[in-house]
Amino acid sequence: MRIEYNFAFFDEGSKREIRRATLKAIAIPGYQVPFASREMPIARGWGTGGLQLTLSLVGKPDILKVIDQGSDESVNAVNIKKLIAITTGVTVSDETAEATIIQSRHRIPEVPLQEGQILVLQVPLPEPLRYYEPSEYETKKLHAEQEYSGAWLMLFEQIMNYGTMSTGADHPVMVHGRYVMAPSPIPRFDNPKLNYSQALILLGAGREKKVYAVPPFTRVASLDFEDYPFGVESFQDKCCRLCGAQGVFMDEILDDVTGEPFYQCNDSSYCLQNLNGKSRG
Amino acid sequence: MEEFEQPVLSVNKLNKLYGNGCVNCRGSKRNRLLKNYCPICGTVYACRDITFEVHAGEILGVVGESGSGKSTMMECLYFDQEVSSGEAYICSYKGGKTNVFAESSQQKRYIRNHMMGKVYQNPLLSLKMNFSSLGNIAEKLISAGNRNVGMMEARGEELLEHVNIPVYRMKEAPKNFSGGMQQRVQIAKALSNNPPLLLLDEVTTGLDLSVQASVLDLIKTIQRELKITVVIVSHDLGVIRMLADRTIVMLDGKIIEHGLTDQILEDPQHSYTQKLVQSLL
Amino acid sequence: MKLDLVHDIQAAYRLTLDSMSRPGLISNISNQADKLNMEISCFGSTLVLVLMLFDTEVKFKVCSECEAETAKLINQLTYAKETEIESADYILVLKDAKPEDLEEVFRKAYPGDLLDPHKAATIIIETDYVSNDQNLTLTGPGIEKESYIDVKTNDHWVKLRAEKNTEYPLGIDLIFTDWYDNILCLPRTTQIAKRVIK
Amino acid sequence: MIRKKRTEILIKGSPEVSAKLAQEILTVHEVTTIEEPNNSLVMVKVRESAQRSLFYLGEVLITECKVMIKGILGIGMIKGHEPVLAYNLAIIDAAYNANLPETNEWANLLLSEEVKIKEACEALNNKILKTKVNFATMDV
Amino acid sequence: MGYVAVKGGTLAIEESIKRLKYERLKKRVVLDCHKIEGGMRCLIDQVMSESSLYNETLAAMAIKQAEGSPEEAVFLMRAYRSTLPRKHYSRTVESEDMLVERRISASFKDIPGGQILGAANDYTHRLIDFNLNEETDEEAVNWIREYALENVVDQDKTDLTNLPKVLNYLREAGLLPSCERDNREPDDVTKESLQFPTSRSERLQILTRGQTGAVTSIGYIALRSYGALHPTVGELRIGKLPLHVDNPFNEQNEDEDAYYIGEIKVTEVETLFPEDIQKFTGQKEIEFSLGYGICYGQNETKAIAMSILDHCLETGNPEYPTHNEEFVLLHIDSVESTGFISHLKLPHYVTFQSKLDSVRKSKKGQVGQNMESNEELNP
Repeated sequence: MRIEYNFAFFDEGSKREIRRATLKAIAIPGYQVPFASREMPIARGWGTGGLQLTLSLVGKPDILKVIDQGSDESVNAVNIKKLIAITTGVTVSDETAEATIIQSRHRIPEVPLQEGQILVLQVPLPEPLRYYEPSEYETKKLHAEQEYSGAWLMLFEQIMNYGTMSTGADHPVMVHGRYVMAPSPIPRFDNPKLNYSQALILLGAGREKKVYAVPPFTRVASLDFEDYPFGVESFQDKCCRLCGAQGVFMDEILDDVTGEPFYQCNDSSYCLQNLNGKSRG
Repeated sequence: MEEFEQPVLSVNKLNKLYGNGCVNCRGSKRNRLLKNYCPICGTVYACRDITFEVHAGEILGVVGESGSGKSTMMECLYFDQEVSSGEAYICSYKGGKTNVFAESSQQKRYIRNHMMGKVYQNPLLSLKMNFSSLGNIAEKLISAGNRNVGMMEARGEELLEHVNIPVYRMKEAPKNFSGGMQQRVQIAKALSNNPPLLLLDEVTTGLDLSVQASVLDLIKTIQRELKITVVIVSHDLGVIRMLADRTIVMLDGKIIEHGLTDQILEDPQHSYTQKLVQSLL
Repeated sequence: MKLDLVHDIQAAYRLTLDSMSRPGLISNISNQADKLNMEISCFGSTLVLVLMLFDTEVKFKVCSECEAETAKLINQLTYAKETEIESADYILVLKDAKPEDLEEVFRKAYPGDLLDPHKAATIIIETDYVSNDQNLTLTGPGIEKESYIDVKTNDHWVKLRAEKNTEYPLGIDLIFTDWYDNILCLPRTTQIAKRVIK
Repeated sequence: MIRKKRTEILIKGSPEVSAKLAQEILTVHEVTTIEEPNNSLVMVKVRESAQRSLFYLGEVLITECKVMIKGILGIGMIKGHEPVLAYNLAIIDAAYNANLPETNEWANLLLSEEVKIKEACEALNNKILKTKVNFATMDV
Repeated sequence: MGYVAVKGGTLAIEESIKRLKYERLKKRVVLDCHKIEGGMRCLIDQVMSESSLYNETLAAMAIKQAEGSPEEAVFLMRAYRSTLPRKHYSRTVESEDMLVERRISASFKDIPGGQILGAANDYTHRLIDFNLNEETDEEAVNWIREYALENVVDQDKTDLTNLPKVLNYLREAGLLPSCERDNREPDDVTKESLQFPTSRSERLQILTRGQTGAVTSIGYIALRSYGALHPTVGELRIGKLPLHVDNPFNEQNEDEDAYYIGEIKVTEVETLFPEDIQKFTGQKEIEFSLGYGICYGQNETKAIAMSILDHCLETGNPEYPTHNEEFVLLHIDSVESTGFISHLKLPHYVTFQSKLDSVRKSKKGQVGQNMESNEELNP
């Protein structure tokens, strides 16, 4: 037996269900809309939520960019890009500015997003209250009743124990003053980019079967306290060893020879663009 | 009636039943039942037409044997349970003109967080056993909108000190504490945001006599200091005598007697109350 | 040419998505609607939305003079089931519906519950003409400062909507279509104010 | 012959039977294919015996085909990837739906095929029944 | 000349896939899918059951591609399933209609219809059969021929399509509460994501598509310690169930007008749990309650474990994790659990860098001073 695969892998019924869920997600910013979440040809936990959103969105004229941990060439990014390209034939690009759909794991690109672009974030654990309350039914009720003291309590306890909020990536945010949302494990550095974003941001959790959205121009505030304001990772006085950029999120890399740490742009396409700009200029 | 004389809480015909009722017991026939259940269909009438008011700064005692419906009533007032019918008005919520029982769960949560505090017989119901004691106090403050770590920490320390929790144990989780200590943390938590209305449900039951006395003293002192309004439920008339200005006596889900505490103690009308008073002597 | 159920629907969906995420942004889906070669009693754009969103899982209601035949056609095309207003996921209020119908729809449509606000109904309303004329001012998520719209109808939808969407996140979401196959979306988060002419 | 019975015989029996019947129709009538044989899923609904409620056990891959004869539709549906059989079944179904005269002649053929199926089935059952534990002999 | 993006990832992936192919082919022989279908019946059954998709040929191809890893094969099947439309639902399958090939009861020795062993491993000695190393296709053909010719003496007239159920006997004898047919339409977890509390139909569907090992392990936990159950298998049956689909153009859905589409093999188990029942009089009685298990193909441990878990989840005793529906149902799906476990292989550079920053800040103890201000823009 030999059977042909569909455009964008899914049958139309699957796309329709995701599309309905997406439209509702936009109407209720930050609220996790449950959806059926089909099985994908890549593993649960490897970006199936984002992939399902992308496949429900993508059309022939789209230009697609996929990044993982800031890199277009990460094996996982390549893998997802390849699957989408094979089943749709769309153009792929590394350049943030020209992409119409950007699927990303754990980063928002350094180049500011524009109107007309859609950012799709892959989410491993969509429930911001999970640590505080293990039961799905209970957290659903907490969201329903807008009972978020647990979210701040987690941060309060961190301050009590460590003297600072010890969240790494995935620092929870409040969306449109109503829903507390897990922004996916983007570094705190990227949290402010969610606020009043020009582009539509969609978040998909495949294994947990939820999609949610931050529409453009929507208030997104990182949870914090008056006397312990939210702070991003600091790369003060650091600059990229390759392109010299400052004020961007950087990877800390140990020099093979000297053993000294050095810094390099995490967003590889941004770094490349800088380098090329310089070599031309 | 003048605006300032409005009661802090007024409850009108609160009913709570378990079961669907039948021809024998439905509607006002519930009041003709001898006991609080229908012998034909087995429906339990935990609360029957409970009506009362509590005024600012007053302590209202509710006394009755176990199964009389007093705890169910408290659970309904704190929205832990849905009432079957009835109304309640809280003067600080929408000018006391809205039946709070008819509000959405979201609004109820708001009322509870901002306008109420409750101490349960079982500390598990209000304490997060794995978070620190200080964190537990902070949780209540956060739920009422406080976002200042320093202030919450100071307030928590002050309250915990007030209820005799040693400073060096404040960052410990209540799961490591004895029953009496847990109860004191719970009281501190309930009082933390100076709630206009404090509900106390059998708070001293199960504690040593000496601890009981100190807890009652504590409540009395705090109430005088803060002039909060309190509804206290107990099967122990001794507790009621010590604290309550006015008292309601409940039996089989109904209010059988209602008056100033002194009056009830000196001149009980109902035979059940008479027995109760006698046992106190 | 025939409507391509994969690619044309995808294109129309992206335009709808744009309009839903940027309330006040009017998208035109006549490229897709014109490809429908069917005798139908609703706008082409309305039918494109139906084909985009409906399947066996969906329950819908049609308000129209020719409700029965439209509902039957939709059922045959999509396998979606017709139901009462109260339980419909999507409610279609066609051009020939009376203002009372719309009033009833707003009154009875399901606004979701706090646990599942996404189960609220979406109402698709056919109008004469939607435009960005400065009649109503929109604010809320998806709108940078303000956007302006005008919807040519003979009913009080603004008032009806405001009465329905009192307790966010509960509320209904609206999609307007018109003779020119324009679509305009108003999710429940959008605040509408009548523009005062100075 | 009713649909339930004839589809069972055609599927359980030899594929030559359905091929022969379909060929008979194809040589005489014009058959339009409405839907080429294609794969899809059937969700299996079962009744559990503890509370006698219904639930979904899982899906089965099937091949389905639709043809039309004289404006009358026929469907061929069969478990697995069986494009040829699905096509033949669709033609036979359409023939019955359209009451073509050929179908009157088919009853005997199908009934004799049913006998063959029964015989094969009995042989199998006998083998299975040999694995039955015989407690009666132990009592002797 | 500008800088060019590194294409390291793309190249490495291509080579990695080649390497995988090499591993599959390095002994210079290929597995014939027909042979897998012929000789790996149990693995095929397991893969079909866990992927919730019944098709032997597809399962055999998946097993070949997965080099025999069941989790990988299930994964392939599930992903493929996402590309197919579901066009029909079967008419309700009643397990009384099973053509039985194996049937045993641990409750009664002499059940009507008898204990039929069918094909079972239970009484083989688990000694590796070294003859299999030299087995040939020709031998297989000969053996089958001879087996067919074996004399069938003293013919048993038991009707295998109509065996009475042990359960019905217990119901008639009043030892089990009788129950009416419940014809409510089931929920479908593949169409709507699971919400708690779940319906019975959702629980059974998740259990039957659960990973064999996970279902067995959690079933074992419920048996051994957390729940302390002492069940008895009332009846275990393996056999074929006929499938019918309603005529889509006949709204009456008449039985006679349905299409027969073939049969599927399943394992079905009903397990009995003795339980104390408090009567109105206060007196206690012992009554049996039931657990139900069923799965595609022949997979007896899974079906029995499913029946134990069905009973646990129906009881829902908060003391035991095995009775907690979130605990059981959210953790037994093969694709979900293997996916999330394996995602730990993915790079977490950004998250780690972010955590590193927090750790450094907490070490410095310069709270609130060394932080950059909240950079969120105001509208």
